[in-house]
Amino acid sequence: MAFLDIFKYKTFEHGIHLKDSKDRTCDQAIRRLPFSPILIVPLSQHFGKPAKSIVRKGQEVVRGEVIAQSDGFMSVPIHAPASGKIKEIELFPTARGPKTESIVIETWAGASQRLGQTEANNISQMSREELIQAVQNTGMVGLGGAGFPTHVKLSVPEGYSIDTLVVNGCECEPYLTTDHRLMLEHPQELLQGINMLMKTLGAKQAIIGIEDNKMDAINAIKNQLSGFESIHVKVVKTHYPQGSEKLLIKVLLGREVPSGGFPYQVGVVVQNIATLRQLGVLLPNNQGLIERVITVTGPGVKKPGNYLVPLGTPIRFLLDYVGFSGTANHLILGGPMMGSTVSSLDVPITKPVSGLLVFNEQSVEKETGEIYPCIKCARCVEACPMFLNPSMLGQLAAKREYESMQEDYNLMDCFECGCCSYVCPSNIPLVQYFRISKSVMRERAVSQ
Amino acid sequence: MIELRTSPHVKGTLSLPQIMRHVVYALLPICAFAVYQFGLSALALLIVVTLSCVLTELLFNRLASKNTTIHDNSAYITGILLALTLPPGFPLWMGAVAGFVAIALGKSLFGGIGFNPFNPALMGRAFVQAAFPVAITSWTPAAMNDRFSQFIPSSLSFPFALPSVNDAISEATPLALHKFEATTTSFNHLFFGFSSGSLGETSSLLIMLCGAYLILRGMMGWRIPAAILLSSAVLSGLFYLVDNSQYPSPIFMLTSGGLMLGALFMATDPVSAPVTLKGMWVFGFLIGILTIIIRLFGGLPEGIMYAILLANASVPLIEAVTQPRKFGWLSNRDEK
Amino acid sequence: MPTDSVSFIFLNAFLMNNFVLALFLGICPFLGVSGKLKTAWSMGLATTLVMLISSLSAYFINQLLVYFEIEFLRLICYIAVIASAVQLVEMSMKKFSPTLFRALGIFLPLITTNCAILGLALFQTFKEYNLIQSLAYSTGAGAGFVLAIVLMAGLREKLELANLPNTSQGAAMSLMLAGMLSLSFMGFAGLGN
Amino acid sequence: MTDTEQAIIAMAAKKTSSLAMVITLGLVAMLSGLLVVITWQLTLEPIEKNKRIMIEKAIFQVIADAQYRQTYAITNKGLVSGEQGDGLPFYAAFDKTGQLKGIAIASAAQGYAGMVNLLYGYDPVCECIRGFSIIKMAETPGLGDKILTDEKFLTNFKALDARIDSDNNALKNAIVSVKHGSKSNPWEVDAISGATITSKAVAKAINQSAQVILPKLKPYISQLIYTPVEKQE
Amino acid sequence: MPIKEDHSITADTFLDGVWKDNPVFVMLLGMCPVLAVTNSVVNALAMGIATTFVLICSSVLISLLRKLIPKEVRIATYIVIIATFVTITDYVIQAISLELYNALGAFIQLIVVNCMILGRAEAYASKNKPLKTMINGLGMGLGFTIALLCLGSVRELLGNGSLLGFSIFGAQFQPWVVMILPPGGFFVLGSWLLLFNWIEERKKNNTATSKVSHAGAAASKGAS
Amino acid sequence: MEFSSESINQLLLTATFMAGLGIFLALLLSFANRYLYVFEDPRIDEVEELLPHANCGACGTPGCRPFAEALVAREVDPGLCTVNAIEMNQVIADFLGVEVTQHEQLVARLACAGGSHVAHTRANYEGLKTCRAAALVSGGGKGCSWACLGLEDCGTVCDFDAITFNKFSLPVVDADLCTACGDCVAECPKDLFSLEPVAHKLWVACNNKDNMDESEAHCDVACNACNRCVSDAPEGLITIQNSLATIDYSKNGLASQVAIERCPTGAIVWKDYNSESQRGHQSHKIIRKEPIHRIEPLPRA
Ligand SMILES: Cc1cc2nc3c(=O)[nH]c(=O)nc-3n(C[C@H](O)[C@H](O)[C@H](O)COP(=O)(O)O)c2cc1C
Ligand SMILES: Cc1cc2nc3c(=O)[nH]c(=O)nc-3n(C[C@H](O)[C@H](O)[C@H](O)COP(=O)(O)O)c2cc1C
Ligand SMILES: Cc1cc2nc3c(=O)[nH]c(=O)nc-3n(C[C@H](O)[C@H](O)[C@H](O)COP(=O)(O)O)c2cc1C
Ligand SMILES: Cc1cc2nc3c(=O)[nH]c(=O)nc-3n(C[C@H](O)[C@H](O)[C@H](O)CO)c2cc1C
Ligand code: SF4
Ligand code: SF4
Ligand code: SF4
Ligand code: SF4
Ligand code: FES
Repeated sequence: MAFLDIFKYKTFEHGIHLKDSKDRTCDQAIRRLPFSPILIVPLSQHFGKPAKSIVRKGQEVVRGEVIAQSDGFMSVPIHAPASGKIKEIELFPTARGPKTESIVIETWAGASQRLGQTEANNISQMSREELIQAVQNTGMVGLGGAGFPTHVKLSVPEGYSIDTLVVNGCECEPYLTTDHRLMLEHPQELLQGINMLMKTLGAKQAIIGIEDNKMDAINAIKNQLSGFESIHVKVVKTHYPQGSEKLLIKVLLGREVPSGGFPYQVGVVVQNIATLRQLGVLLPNNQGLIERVITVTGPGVKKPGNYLVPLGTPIRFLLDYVGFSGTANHLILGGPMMGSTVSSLDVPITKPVSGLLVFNEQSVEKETGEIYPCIKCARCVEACPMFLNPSMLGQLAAKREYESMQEDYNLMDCFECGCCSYVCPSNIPLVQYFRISKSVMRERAVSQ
Repeated sequence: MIELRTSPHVKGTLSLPQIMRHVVYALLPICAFAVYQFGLSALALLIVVTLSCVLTELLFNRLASKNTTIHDNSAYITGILLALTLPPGFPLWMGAVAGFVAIALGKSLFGGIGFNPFNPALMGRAFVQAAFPVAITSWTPAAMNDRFSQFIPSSLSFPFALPSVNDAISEATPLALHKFEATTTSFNHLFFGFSSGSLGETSSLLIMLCGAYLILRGMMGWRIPAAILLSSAVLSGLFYLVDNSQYPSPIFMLTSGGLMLGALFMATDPVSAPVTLKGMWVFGFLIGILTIIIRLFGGLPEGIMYAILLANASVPLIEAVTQPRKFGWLSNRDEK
Repeated sequence: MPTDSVSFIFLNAFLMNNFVLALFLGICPFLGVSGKLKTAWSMGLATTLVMLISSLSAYFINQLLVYFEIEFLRLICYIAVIASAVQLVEMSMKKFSPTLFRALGIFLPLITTNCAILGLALFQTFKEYNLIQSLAYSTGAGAGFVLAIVLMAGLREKLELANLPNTSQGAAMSLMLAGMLSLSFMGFAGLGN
Repeated sequence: MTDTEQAIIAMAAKKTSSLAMVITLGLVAMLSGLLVVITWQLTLEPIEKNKRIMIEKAIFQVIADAQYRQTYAITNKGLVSGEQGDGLPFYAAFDKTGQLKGIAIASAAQGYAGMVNLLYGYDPVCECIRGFSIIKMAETPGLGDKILTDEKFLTNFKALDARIDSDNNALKNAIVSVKHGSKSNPWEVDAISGATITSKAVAKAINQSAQVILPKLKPYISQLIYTPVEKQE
Repeated sequence: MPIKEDHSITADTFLDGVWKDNPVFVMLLGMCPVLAVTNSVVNALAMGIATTFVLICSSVLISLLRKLIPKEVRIATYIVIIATFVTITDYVIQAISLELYNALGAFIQLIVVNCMILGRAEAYASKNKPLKTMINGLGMGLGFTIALLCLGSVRELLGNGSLLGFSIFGAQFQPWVVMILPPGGFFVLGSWLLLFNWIEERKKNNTATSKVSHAGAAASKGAS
Repeated sequence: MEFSSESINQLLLTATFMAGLGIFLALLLSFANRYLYVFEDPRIDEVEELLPHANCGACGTPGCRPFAEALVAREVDPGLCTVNAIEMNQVIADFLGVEVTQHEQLVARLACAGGSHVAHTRANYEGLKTCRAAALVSGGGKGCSWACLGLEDCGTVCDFDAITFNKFSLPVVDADLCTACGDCVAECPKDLFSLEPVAHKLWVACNNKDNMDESEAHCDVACNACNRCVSDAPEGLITIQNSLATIDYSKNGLASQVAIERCPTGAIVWKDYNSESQRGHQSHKIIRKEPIHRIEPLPRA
C-alpha cells in the first residue's frame, strides 16, 4: 500500500521529489573522530559579528575553554575544541571564500582531552533573561545550516509572543543523516532540549516535524514521549525542501510567514534537531559548543558514516581518515542541494556544517550538460516553493536587469533552495544567477 | 584538482534534447498513420518539409557563425508538425517554402530556440496559407486506392508554377462541409480518422494517445490542452444548446479539424506559451474561445491556427497579469 | 450581423479591418511608441481619446460644410480643427498631468500627424455614418489601435530578453513582428458573415 | 545673471500677441481656401466627366447595347428624375433609338475582406438580371476577384431570375448562392469553390437591393422614357 | 543658439534625403502610404510623385513665410498649407485618372498627415531659405519615391508576377498572394531593412578590430 | 472658364469661411497659450544637446538631462562631465556664462598584477563565466584570495570600451578612453579598481593581505610586506597596513621612483600616463609566458 502514502502525509505546494541517497549512512551509528594534530578555528562561524579572540600565540588552552568572546548581541563565544597550544592567529580560507582570521591550535598528542570543569546551571531556577544569556554562553548557533545565533532567535522582539516551537527534523537534503541518527540515538537529550527551549520561549507546545522516510526515528521519539505532554510528533511527506522553516510552518500549522519576515511574526520559532539535542546536553552543564555530528558520504567515500567531529578539523584530516576512491574533486560542505564546494583542503569544519560530500569524477561528469536558452517550459515555475518565476528571473539576470528582478519579480524572496536549477532541462544555472543578482542588489543597497 | 561548482550539485535527468526527442517519437505514429492514409504524397511532404526546416536551421547557424543547433532536435519537430498541418496534395515546393519561412522567419530571426514569440510551425503555415490560399484549401480524400503507387498530381507541380488542380479528386474537410454545406461528419470517422483533412489532423484518437504519452512521461504540461479542450467544449456546447440545428455539437467540434493536434502539440510548444501556471489556463481558454468563434462566425472553416498565433501574441500580456504570487504575500499585505 | 449595426461597425474597426494591421493607418506611432508596454498603453489611450475628439469634430464640421455646399474644403477643415484640438489636449495635459505628458513625451504632437486620426474622420464621412455610428467606429478604431500597439509592445519587451542576432535588431525586427501580427489578424477576416 | 541669459529667458517668456496669431492664421487660411476653391472650380469639369465616363462604362457593361443613360430615384412621392437624397436611386439605360434596354442599380454587401460594391443590370423584359460589375472591393486578389474572371460564375448572370411575386412587394424567389456545381434553379447563383464568401456576397448584394427596389420600380417602368434634352449630370 | 546656421547648399543637401537620411529606410517616416499603396509599381510611383509635389510646394511656401509665422500657431499654419496642396493634388489626380485615384484610395488625402512632410516643415523649412529647402525637399521626395518603388516592385513581382502591369513570369506563375496583402507590406519592408542591416554588419565585421562588443556579452557567456 | 456669379459667390463664401475658421482657431490657441502655458527654460534643451548623451552618471547626476537642468540652475560646473570633449564643455560654459574648472583627471586603476602567468590557480571553477559568480563560489579558483579573476565583468560594464584584457586575462585600462565613470569600481566583486588621479604615479599593484611566504606561495608578484619600499621612500609616504604596502597620497609630492627600486616582487610600480607600469630593477624577472595552473595535490587514501 506504499502508494497510498501519497495521500497520508501533508506537504507544501510545488517543490521537487528527490532520490534521497541516504541508505549508505542512515544505519551507521555515530562514531567519534580522533583529534587532528592541527585545528583551525575561524572567529566567524556564525551569522553576525565575528567573535573577539582572547588568546595569544603560544598560549595553552584546555578543551572547552573560551578562546574568543562574543562581540555584542549578534555574536557568540568560541570554545577550544581541544586542549593544546595556540600556534598562530592568521588568515585562513573558509567555505564562504574570503580568508578570515582563525585561531590555529596545535593539539596535544596523547593527552586525555578531558573537558575543563564548568559550573552546572540550575535550569529550573533561572529567569528568561538568564536562560537566554546561558544559551549565548554555550556558543550555540543553528546547526541546521544557516548558523544563526540561537539566543537571538530566543529573544523575541517586543509585542510578539511565541506559542509553538517547531522542531525541524525533516532533513530533506539527500545524503545527510545526522539528524536522523541523533533522533534515533539521543531522543531523551533532544526532548530535554526541547523542554528547556519551550520554557525559555514560553511556548505552549512543540511540534517535531519529521519526513516519512525516517519512520524508525519517529518511533524512537514517540516511545520516549511519555512525560512530555505538550510535545507532538508530526509526520510530513518526503519532499524537497520540506525542511525550510517557512514551508514547515505552513505544513504543520497552516501559517504563512510574511514575505521578508521571520517566524516569530506568526508566533513560531524553528530549531533544528541537532541544535536542540546539543542544547539539551550543553545547557544544564554550562558547557560550550566544541563538536558536532556530520555525515561524511558520497560516491567517493570509502568509510561513509556519521562522525562526531571536533570543530576546526581540517577537511584534509577528515578525508584522510575516511578514505576515498577515484580522484575526489568535488567536495561539498552541507547537502547536495544547498551546500557549497570548497577550494582548499585547509577549510575547517565549522558549527553550521552538517555534512561533507565527496563526488568523484564520474558522478560529476554525468551532471554537466550543455547550457541552452530558456525554453519557457515552466518546470522551474512549477518547482519553486516560494512561488517565484525563475524563468523570468534567469532571463533578466542574463541581461543584468537586477533592479527589475528585485522590484517586479521578488528576487529577494528566493532562498536558493535549488529546485529550479535541478529541474531545468536547459541546464541554466538559475540559482547561481540569483545569488549574483542578490549580491549585486545588496551591494547597491549598501552603497546608497 | 578541486572543482568549484555552485549548488545544486545534483541535477534532474531530463534535458532539452531529450524532451524534444520524445516529442518526435510521439509524432511518429501520427506520421505513420498519415502515410497510411494519404500514401506517397504524404511521405514525400513530410520528408521535404522536415528537410527544409533542418537545412534552413543549418543555413542560419552558418550565417550567424554559431555552432549548429540541430542536435537539440527542435527543428525536426517544427518540420514534422508543419507537414502534419498541410493538405496531402500540397505541392512539395510550397512545402519547402513553408519550412524555410517557419525556421527563418519564425525562429532564426529571433535568435534561435527559446526566443521565438510565435510558434514557428504555425508561422510557416500561416505564411503559405496567405501566400497560396488555393493550394492550401484543396483537400484530397483519404485512403484512395492508388495512394501507394501514385503521387497526388498537385504534389509534384513545378516549383513556382501553379499547381495542377484536379477537381475530380478534391473533397471538402469535415469542417468545410459543415460550414459551407451544413453536413456533419460522423463521430466514428472523425475519431478514428477516416476523413479528409491535413496529414496529421484526421484521427483524434491517435493524437490523444500520443499526447497522453508525452503528458504522462512529464515531457509536456497538461494545463494548456486541458484548458483548450475544456473551453472549446463549453463554448460550443452553449451554442449547441441554444440552437442545435445551426451549431454543431461539442463532440464534433473537438474531434474535427486541427483542434486536437493544435491543442496537444502546437499550443503546448513551451517557447511560445506562457511560463506562468495561471497564464497557461488563460492562454488555453483564449485559444479555445477564439477557435470556436472563428469556426462559427469567421470567414474560414478552421480557426485553431490563427487562435494559437493570436494567443502567442498575447503571451507577454498574459504573463504580465498572471505572475505567481510569492509565498507570504498575503500576510505581508495584512500587516501594512 | 448587419453591416451598419453599431456592433458590427465597432468589431470591424477593432478586429477585422484593424486600423493598424489591416488598413495601415497610424504606423508611425505604432512603430515608434511600442518599445515599452506602459508607454504604449498610454499612447493607445491618448490616441483613442484624440480619435473620439476628431470623430466628433469631423461629424459636426461635415454638417456645416454640407450646409454651405463647400465640401471641397473638407480636408483642410478637418485637419486644421483636429490639429488644434490635439494641441489643446496636449497643452492641458502638460499643465494638469506633467507625468502623463512626460510619458508620452514628443509623441503627443505625433498623434496629430497620425494617419489613423484623419483616416478615421475621412472614412466615417465616406461611409456616411451617423453620429452614433461614428462614435462606434472611432471607439472600435481606438480599441483596435490599443490592442495592436499593446500586443506589439508586449512582444518587443519580451524580445529585449532574447539574444537577437545583430542583423534583426531595431526597426527591421519591429516590422517583421508587425507583419506576423498582421498575419495572425487575418484570422479575423470575414468574421460576422 | 548674465546678459545673454536674461535675453534668452526674456525671449522665451515673450508671448506673441493674439492679434498677430489671429491675423496670420486667418490670412493663411483664407489664402488656402482661395487656392483650393480655384483648383476645385478648374478641375470640376474634367472630374465630372471622368465620373460620368466611369459610371457609364459600368452601366453599359451590365446592360448590353445601351448608349444613353438617365438617373432616377424612387421616393415616397413616386418616380423623380435625378439623384434624390432620400430616394432609391437607379440608372435607366437606353439604346441609340431611345428605347429602354435595362436598369442599372448599385448595391453592396459584406465580402471576405470588406464591402463588395457592385452595379447590376436588370432587364425588365425578361424580368431577370443580366450582369454585374464591381465598383469597389477589397477581396483577395487571385481568390475573391475570380468573380470577375471565372467563366462559370459569370454564366450565372446570363439570365438570373428576378421575377416579382404576386403581391408585388418582394421577389418571387430570393436570389441565393448555392454550393459550387449544385445550381438547379434560374434564381440560384452557383458559387466559386475557394471563393464562396465573395460569391455569396455578390448574390446577397443583388438580392438585398432587388427585393426592395424592383417591386417599387415595376409600376414606373413604362414612365422611363429617354429625354435627350436633359442635362446629363 | 550656440551653433551657427549654415546656409550653404552642397550636394549633400540633395543627397542626404536620397540615401543617408532616407525618410523611409532610415528615418521610418510616412510609413502608412509606404505600406498601403505599394502593392503595385504604378501606385507606388503615383504616390511618390504626389508626395514629392506636396512636399516641395508646402516646404517652399513655409520657408518663404517662416519669419512671419508666430511659433504658437505654426503647426496649425503648416498643416493648413500642407492640406491646401494635398487638396489640389487630390483634385488634379481625379481629373487625370479616376482609376488611379480609386487605387490610391484615401491615401492621397492622407498625405496631409505624412509625418515626413510635417517633419520637414518643422525641422527644415522653418529654418532654411526657400532654395535650399526646395533642393532638400526634392532629395527627400526622391528618396521617398525610390523606397516606394523598392517595395512596389518586389510586391508586384512576387504577388502578381508582373511589373508595371506587364506579366514577367508568364501565366503559369503561382502568385504569392501574401505579398499584396497587409502582412506582405510589413514583411517586404522588414526584409529590405534586414538586408541593409546585414550589409552594415558585414562592413562592420570586415573593418572591426578584435574587440568584442559588450552588449549582452554576459548573456552569451551564460546562455548560448 | 468664365466667372459665373455662382462661382464668384463660392469664392467669397470660401474665403470668409476659411478666414473665420482661421481666426477662430487662432483665438482658441492664443487662449490656450495664455492659460495653459507651462514655462520651461529653453536653455535646458540646448545644453542637453551639447552633452554627449552617454548618460553614464560620472558627473554625479543620474543622467545627461538632469545634469543639464543642474547646469542651467548653476548648481554644478560643466567640467564635471568627463565624457565630453573639453572644448564642448567650454562651449557650454560660454553659453551659460560660467567658468569651467578643470577637474583633476581621474583614471581607473587595478590593484592587482596577478595575471594567469604569475598567480596560481588552486581549484578549477566551473559555472557562469563571470567574476561575480566565481567570487561567490569559495572566492573563485585562484590561489590568492584577493586576486583578479579575469572573467571580464569590468570590461563588460565599461560603456566606453576602455578596458581590454591581456593574454593573461588581466584588465588593461586605456587612460584615453577611461572617463572615470566608476562603473568598473562598482562592478568588481574583488574591489580591485579605484579611481585615481593620473598624478598618483606610485602605485601598489597588489591587494594581498597574507604575509611573507604565504603571499608568495600563490603569486609571483605579490606584496609580501617586506618593508623595503617603506624604508626607501620618504618618511610616512608608505606604510605597511594589513601586510600590504599602503601609500599615503596626501604626501604624493614626495613620491619618486626610488620607492620601487628594491621591491623583490615588483608589487609596487611607477605608472606614467598610459604607458606600461615600471617595476623596480631589483625585482625578479618574470620569465613565464604561459598561464600556469598549480594543482593542489589531493591526499591519497
Ligand atoms: C537578518 C536576520 C534577522 C533575523 N532575525 C530573527 C529574529 O529576530 N527571530 C528569529 O526567530 N529568527 C530570526 N532570524 C533567523 C531566521 O528566521 C532563520 O532561522 C535563520 O536565518 C536560518 O534560517 P535558514 O536556515 O532557513 O536559512 C533572522 C535571520 C536573519 C538573516
Ligand atoms: C531550502 C531549505 C532547506 C532546508 N532544509 C532543512 C532541513 O532539512 N533540516 C533543517 O534542520 N533545516 C533546514 N533548513 C533550515 C531551516 O529553514 C531553519 O533555518 C532551521 O531549521 C532553523 O534551525 P536552526 O537555527 O536550529 O538551524 C532549510 C532551509 C532552507 C532554505
Ligand atoms: C489569404 C486568404 C484569402 C482569402 N480570400 C478570400 C476571398 O477573397 N474571398 C473568399 O470568398 N474567400 C477567401 N478566402 C477563404 C477561403 O479561400 C475560402 O473561403 C474557404 O476555403 C472556403 O472554401 P470553399 O469556397 O472552397 O468552400 C481566403 C482565405 C485565405 C487564407
Ligand atoms: C510539447 C512540445 C510541443 C512543441 N510544439 C511545437 C510546435 O507546434 N511548433 C514548433 O515549431 N515547434 C514545436 N516544438 C519544438 C520547439 O519548442 C520549437 O521548435 C521552438 O519553438 C523553437 O524555438 C514543441 C516542443 C515541445 C516540447
Ligand atoms: S532557488 Fe529560489 S527561485 Fe529557485 S526554486 Fe528555490 S526559491 Fe525558487
Ligand atoms: S526550467 Fe529552465 S528552461 Fe524551463 S522555464 Fe525554467 S529556466 Fe526556462
Ligand atoms: S578586475 Fe575585478 S571585475 Fe575585472 S576581471 Fe578582475 S575580478 Fe573581474
Ligand atoms: S598577490 Fe597581489 S598581485 Fe598577486 S594575485 Fe593577489 S592581489 Fe593580485
Ligand atoms: S504615415 Fe505616419 S502615422 Fe501614418
